[in-house]
Amino acid sequence: MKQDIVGLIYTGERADELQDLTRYRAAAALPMAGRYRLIDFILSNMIHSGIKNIGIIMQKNYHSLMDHLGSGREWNLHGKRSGLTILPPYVSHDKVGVYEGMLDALQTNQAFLRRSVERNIAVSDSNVLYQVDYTDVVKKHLENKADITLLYTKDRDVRRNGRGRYLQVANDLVTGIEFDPIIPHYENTFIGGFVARREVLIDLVDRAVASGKHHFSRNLLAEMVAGGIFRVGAYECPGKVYAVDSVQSFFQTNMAFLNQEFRDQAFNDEKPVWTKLRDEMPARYGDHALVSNTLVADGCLIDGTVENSILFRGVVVKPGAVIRNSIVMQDAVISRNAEIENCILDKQVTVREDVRLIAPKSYPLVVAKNLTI
Amino acid sequence: MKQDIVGLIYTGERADELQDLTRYRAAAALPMAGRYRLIDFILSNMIHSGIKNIGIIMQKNYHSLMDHLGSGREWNLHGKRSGLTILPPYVSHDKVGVYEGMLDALQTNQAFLRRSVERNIAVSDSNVLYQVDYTDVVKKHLENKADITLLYTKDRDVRRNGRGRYLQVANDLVTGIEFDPIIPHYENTFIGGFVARREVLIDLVDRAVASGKHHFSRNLLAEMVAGGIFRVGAYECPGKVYAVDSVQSFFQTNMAFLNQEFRDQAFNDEKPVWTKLRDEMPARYGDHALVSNTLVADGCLIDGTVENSILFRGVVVKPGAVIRNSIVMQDAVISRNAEIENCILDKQVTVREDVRLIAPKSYPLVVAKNLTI
Amino acid sequence: MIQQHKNCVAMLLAGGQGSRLGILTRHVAKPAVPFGGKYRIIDFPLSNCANSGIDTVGVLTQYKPLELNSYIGSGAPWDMDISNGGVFVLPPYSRGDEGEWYKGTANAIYQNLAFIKQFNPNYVLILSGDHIYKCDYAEMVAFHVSHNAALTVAVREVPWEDASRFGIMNTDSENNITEFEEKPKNPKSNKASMGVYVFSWDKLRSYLEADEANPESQNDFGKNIIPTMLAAGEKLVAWTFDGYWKDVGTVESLWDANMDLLMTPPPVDLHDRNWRIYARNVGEPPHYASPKGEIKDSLVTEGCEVFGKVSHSILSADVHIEEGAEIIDSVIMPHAVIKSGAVIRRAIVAEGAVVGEGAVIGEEEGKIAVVGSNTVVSPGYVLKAGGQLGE
Amino acid sequence: MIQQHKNCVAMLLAGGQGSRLGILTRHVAKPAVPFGGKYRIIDFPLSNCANSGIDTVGVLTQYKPLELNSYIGSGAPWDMDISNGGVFVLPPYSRGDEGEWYKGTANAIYQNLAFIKQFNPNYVLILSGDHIYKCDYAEMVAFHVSHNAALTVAVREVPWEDASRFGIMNTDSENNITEFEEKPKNPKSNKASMGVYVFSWDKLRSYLEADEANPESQNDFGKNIIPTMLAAGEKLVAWTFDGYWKDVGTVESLWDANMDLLMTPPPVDLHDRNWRIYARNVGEPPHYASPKGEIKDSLVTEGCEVFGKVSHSILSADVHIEEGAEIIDSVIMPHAVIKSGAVIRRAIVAEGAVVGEGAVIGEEEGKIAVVGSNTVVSPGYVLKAGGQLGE
Repeated sequence: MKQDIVGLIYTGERADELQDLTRYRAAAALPMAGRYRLIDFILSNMIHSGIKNIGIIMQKNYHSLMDHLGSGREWNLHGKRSGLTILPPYVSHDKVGVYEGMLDALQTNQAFLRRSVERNIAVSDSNVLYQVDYTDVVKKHLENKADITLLYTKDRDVRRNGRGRYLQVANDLVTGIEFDPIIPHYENTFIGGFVARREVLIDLVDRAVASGKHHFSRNLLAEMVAGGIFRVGAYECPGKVYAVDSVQSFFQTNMAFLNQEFRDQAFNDEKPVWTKLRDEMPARYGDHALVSNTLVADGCLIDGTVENSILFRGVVVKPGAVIRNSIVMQDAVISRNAEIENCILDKQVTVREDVRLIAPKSYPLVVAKNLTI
Repeated sequence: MKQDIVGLIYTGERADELQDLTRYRAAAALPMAGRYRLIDFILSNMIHSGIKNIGIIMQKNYHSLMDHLGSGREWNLHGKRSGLTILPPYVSHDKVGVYEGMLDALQTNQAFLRRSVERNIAVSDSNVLYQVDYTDVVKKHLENKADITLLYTKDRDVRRNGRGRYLQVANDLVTGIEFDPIIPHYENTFIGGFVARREVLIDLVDRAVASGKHHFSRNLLAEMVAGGIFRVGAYECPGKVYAVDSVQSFFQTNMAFLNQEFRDQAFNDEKPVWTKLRDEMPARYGDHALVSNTLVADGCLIDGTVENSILFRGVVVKPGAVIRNSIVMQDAVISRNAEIENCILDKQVTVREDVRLIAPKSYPLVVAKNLTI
Repeated sequence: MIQQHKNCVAMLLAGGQGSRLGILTRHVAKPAVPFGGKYRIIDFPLSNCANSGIDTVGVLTQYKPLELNSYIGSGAPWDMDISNGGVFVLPPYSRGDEGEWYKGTANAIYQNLAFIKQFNPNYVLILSGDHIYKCDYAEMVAFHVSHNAALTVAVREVPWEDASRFGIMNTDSENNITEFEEKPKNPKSNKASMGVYVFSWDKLRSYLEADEANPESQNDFGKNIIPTMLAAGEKLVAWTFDGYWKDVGTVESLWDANMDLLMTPPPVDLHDRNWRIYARNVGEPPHYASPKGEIKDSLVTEGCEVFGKVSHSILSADVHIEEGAEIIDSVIMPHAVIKSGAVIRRAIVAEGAVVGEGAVIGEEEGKIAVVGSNTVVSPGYVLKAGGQLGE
Repeated sequence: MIQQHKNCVAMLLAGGQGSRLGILTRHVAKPAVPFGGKYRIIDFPLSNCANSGIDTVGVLTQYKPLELNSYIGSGAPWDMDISNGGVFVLPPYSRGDEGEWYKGTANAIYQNLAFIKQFNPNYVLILSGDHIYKCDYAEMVAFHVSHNAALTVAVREVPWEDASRFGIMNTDSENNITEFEEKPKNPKSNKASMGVYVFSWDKLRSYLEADEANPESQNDFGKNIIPTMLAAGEKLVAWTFDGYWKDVGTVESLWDANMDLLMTPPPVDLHDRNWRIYARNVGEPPHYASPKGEIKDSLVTEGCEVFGKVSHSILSADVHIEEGAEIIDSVIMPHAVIKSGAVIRRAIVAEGAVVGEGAVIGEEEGKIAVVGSNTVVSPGYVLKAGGQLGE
C-alpha cells in the first residue's frame, strides 16, 4: 500500500527545434491534447504508479511551469507526507545556476535525493509522452539485479535521423548503446526514463561528476554499459511513445490524440490525467458549427467549420471561419471567414477576418503567442 | 465584505549587518519569537486587514522563504480567488535578474500590479515588525486625497545612528523627508510601508523609471515631497514598531516578545499570526528543568536551566545545561553542563558538553547554522 | 473548537426529497442534480458565495447527504477548503436520545444555531438549494447594513398577472416591508420573495427561539417568522434583484433553465470570467466530435464522444452518443450512453442511463420525458412525452 | 459522483455519547476529547491512517457531529483534503420517511455501505474512535492479504489473569481464529480483540446484509458478525499488535493514558518524526514560562502562560496558570484558566473551565476529579477525589 519510489522529472532538455513554442516556456509546459501540458502525462503516470513524492528540476523559462504546477493541489500532491518539490535553478550568494545537463542537475539536487526516504527512484525526461507502471519497472529492476534500468521502445516513429539514443538489448540487459547516429544500428530507442535504487543513483552521480564526466547518457551510461562492471537493465515501455523535440513532432503528438486507440491508451477512467483547472463552461456550438474529427476543450465558442484539429480551452471560432488540420491554443480567436490549415496557433493569437493562413502539411506553421495576424 | 486592497511585500532589503543570519536566508525569513519567521507578522497583519491577494517580491536567497510559504495554505491564501503570488527574480532567455531596489522590483513586477483587480495597494518592507489595520490606512488615505500615504512611527527605539528615513509631518501630510542623517532632524521614522491607489502607483513607478530614477525613497519619494505637485500622506502606525536590520536589532526584537505588553500587541486570539506547521508535540519539561521568563515552542525537550530566552521548535536542553539571555533556533542541542549567554544559535547548532559560550549583552554572538561547537 | 469571527455566514437549505423532480431525485438530493453540462444546482449558490466573499457555508440536508458530502468534499472547488471557515454538510443529528427531522425551513436553521454560533457572525444569509442565478450577496448584505434592518428579503418583480402565484412583499416607498401575503388573490405589489434572506444574527436567534417555543408554528420563514417580525414592528426591507433567476424545482423548469443556456445571448452567462460558476472537476479529456456526427446549437462538456447528431441540447461530461443516434431539445446528464439509432427529443436522460438501440424517448411536443439515473432502456423502447422511466 | 477506486477505505466508529467519560463528553463526542496537550483522541486513528497510506476515512457518529465536523474541517491536518478521497463525517440520515439510529457497530457500517461502495475498495478497515496507539495498518492489511482472509482481527496479548475481562480470540498455531469468546470465565487464549478489523469488501457487504435481515441480531461485530462468519467456515485470522495501546473510554483510563506520556521513555513516542501524530493547529504563540512559575516533568503546549507551579501534568493549548496556583498530576484542557492560589491534584479540568482563587480540585489519592468544560468554579470551592463538577 505504501509506495517505495520517489519520482524525479528533468525539464532542462534542449528545445531549439521547438522554435517559438519554447521561447517563453519549457518543453515540459508545451500545451497538449486540448487541455494539458506535456508534463501532466508524466506526472499523472507517476502518480498512478503510486508515487507520492516527486521532484521537478527546473531550468530557465520555468515561470509558466511553476505557475501551472502551483502547489500540486490538482495532482493531490499538496500534502505534508506527499508532495511536489520544485527544484529551481539555484540562485544564491555564490552562484546563478543553469544546469549543464541531467548529470549536473542530479548533482546539484543531491539534497533532494538524499533526504527522500524511498528506496527506489524513477527519473524521467519531460519531453516524452508514454504510459508505464513504474511499480512493474522497479519489480523487474530488482528481479534483474540491475544497477540501473532504462526504459525503451521499439516504436520506430519516435526516431529521427541523426538524433537519438539507441540500445542493444539482450535478456533484459543493455549490451550496447549509441548516440545520435545518422542511421541507428540498434532497434530500441531509449526514451529518457529510468529507475534505480536511490542510494545507487546518488553514488553513480557522485562518482561521475567527481571524475569529470558531463553527460548522463554519453558519458555515464556509455561507460556503465561498456565497462562490464555494472548491470544496465532494459524495460520495454508498452504502447505508443511520442518524443516532443521539434515543431513537427509536437504537431504529430497532438494529432495522435485524434486516434481513438491512442486516446484509450492515454486516458483511462480509472487513471485520469490531472491538470490545472480553469473552471470553463462546456463548449458552446452555434447554428453554423460544423465540427469533424476534432478534440474540443471546455470554454470554446464554435460557430464555424473545424476539421482534424485540436482546440484548447476558450478558443473562439466565428461563423464562416474554417480550421483544418491545426492546433489552436488557449483563448485564440479565429474571426469571420478566416481560414487556417496546418497551423499551430499559440495562446491568445487572433486571426483577423478573411485572413488565410495555409501551410503545407509537412511544415506546420507556428504563430507565436499574443500575435494578431 | 469584499476587500479592495492588494498587498505587496518586498523582501529584497540589504542585510549586510545581519551577518551570518542572512547568509542563506532573506531577512524576511529570519526566525522570530520561537515559531515564526519575520514575514509571518507582515503577512498575517495584511490578512487580518482583509487583504486576500498578496504578492511577494523575491530576491537572492529566496529558497528558504519559498519553502516556508509553500502554497500559502497555512495563511488560507491557496484559493483560486485569493492567494499568494511568489514573484521570483526573473530568469529568462534574456536576463538573470536581481533587483536594484524597490523601484526596480516594482517596475519588473508591473504585470502583477496591472493584472490585480483591487483599487488600492498596500506595500511593505519585510524587515520590520508592526501591527496596523490597512483598511484604516486606506480610509485615511482617501479622506486625505493623498497620492501615496506613508506609514511612520514616533517610536525612537526604531532609530539607529546614521541609517533611516525620517519624516516631517503636518496635518497628516509629509512636508519633509531625509535619508540616513547622522542625527535625524525629524521625529517621525518612515517604516517602509505605504498605501496608494494601484493605478497611481503604476504610473508613479513608470514615470520614475522612465526618467532614470533608481531609489524609491531617495529619488521618487523625495521629489514627490519636494515638488509640491503630489500629496504625500502620513499615517502613524499604532503600538511598538521594530526594525530588524542588524544582529543587535534582531536580538532585541526577539527579546521584545518576553514583554507581556508587546506579546499582547503582537498576538491576539481573534487575529492569530499564521506560520508554517511542524506538527511537533508539546514541550516536554524534565525533572531538572528550571525555566524562567522564556518563550518555549512545541517540540522542545528541556531538562536544564533556561532564563530570559527564546527557544524555537525542537530545541533540546540537557540536564545541567544553562541558557541565559539567548535565542536558540530550531533543533539546536545544548548538551550536558554546557553554558551559553547572550548568544544566537542558528538552526541545528549543537553545543557540546561542558562548552561555555558567553558574550557581552551588547554584542550577542551568532553561531551559524549546522555548526557543532 | 474556537472558530474565527465571521461577518456573514451562509446557510443553504438543500431541502428534502424534492419529489416534484420525480425520479431525478430518487438517488440524489436536489442540489446535487446535474445542470448545464458540467455543473450541479448547488454550484450556483456556492459560487455566488465564493464570488461575494462569503467563505463559510452550512448546507442543511436531510436527504441523501452522502452524495452531497461526496460532491462538496473539502470545498476546494469553491475556495472553501480553509482552516477558518469552509463548507459543512449538516444533516439532522441526535440530541440525547432521539433525532429530530427538520420540521420546516425555520426549524432547520434553528436546529443548527450552534453551528452558526461558532462563528459569531454579524449577519446570516439564508439561501435555497434549487435556484439558478448569479447574485452578489455582498450587495444585499451592504443594503441590509445601510438600512439598519433586522431582516432583508430578496425580491424580484414578477409580471403582475403572475403575482398571485407567489409570496408577495408589500412595501412602502422606502423599501420597508409593510405586509407579506402568500399567493394573494388581489396582489398589491409584484415583488415576489426569492426565499433568500439576510438576518442580523441576534434577531435571527431570538425569533427562531421564540418560534420554536410556539407549538402552533409550522416553523417556516414565510408563514411564521416574517409575519411575527412584522407584527413585532421589526424593520424588514425588500432588496430587489433584477437578474435572471429560475427555480428549478420541477422537471419542466429544470429543462427550461437548461434550454435557457442555449439562448443568444444566454440570460445567465457562464462564460463571464469575473463571476465564474465553479464546479468539481471530473478530470475528463476534451470532448471528441467525430466525422460521422453533427453538433449544432448545443453545449458539450469534456469527456463526451459524439458520433451521432445533436441539436439544441446539453451534453454533460462523459456522455457517449453513438453513430446514428439523434438528440434534439434534450438534456443528457453525465456518463449516459445513447446507442445507435436512438432518438431523444424533449427529454432529460439522467446520470449513467443507457438508452438502447433504436429507442425513442420523448416527443416533439408535450411534456418532458425523463429517463432515471443508471436506467437501462431496452432497444426499441418508446417513452411518450411526460413519461418517466426508471426506479 | 464517481470516485476513484481505493485499495483500502477506513471506517472509524466514533461512537455514541460515551457516557463513561461523564461530563467530559457532555458537549463533545468522545473522539473530539482533548488528549496529550495538543491532540484530540481522533488524531491517533486519523494519523495512523495517514501514516499507513490510507487517505479515505468515514467517521461514523451520531452524537455531536458538529464539533467533530468543525475539528476535522477539510481534513488538511491529516493530508486528507484531496479530491479523490478524504475524510467524511457521516451521521445517520434519512432514507425516505424516517431516520434510523445506529443500532450497533455492524449496523453503523451497514447504514454506510453506500459510502464505501463509492470507492469500490478491496479492503475495509474498521477502527474505533477511543484508542490511543500508533499502528501501521498497512502491515495489518498486508497480513490480511497474504493470509487470504475474509476477516482479520487485531489482537493484543493481555496478561492471562485479565483475559476474562476481554473478548478473546482462540486461534490455532497458524493464527486462524477458531473461536471467539466474550469475557470467558476460563480463557483458552490471552489474545484480546482490539475492535480493529480488516474485512475483504465483498465479505463485509454480504455478511452485513445478511445480519441486517436477521431481526434477532444485535448488529454487533463481536456478538454477531464474527460468530456467524466462523460458523460459515470463513477464514478469520488474528493479527497480533504488540505496541502500546490504551482504550480511553473512562475518566480513569483517559487520565492514565495522559500520565503515560510523562514516563521516561514514553510508551507512545509523540516525538517520533517518522510517525507523527497530526492535529489541527490552533495558531497559538510559544508558551511563556514566567520567572514566578516553576514547571517540572510536564508537557506544556503552545499558547500557555505559566505563572504558577506545575508538576507531572499536561497543559493543553492556551491554558493560563496564575501566580500561586499549583497543578500536580493533572490534565488541563485547552483555554482553561487556573486562578491564583487554586490547587489541582489528580484531576482533569476540561476546555474553557475557570477554577477560581483558592479552589481545591481533587486529592492526593483516590479517584480522578473532573471539572467540566466552560465550568466556572467559585473561589475556595473544594471538589473531592472522584467528584465531577459542571453541567
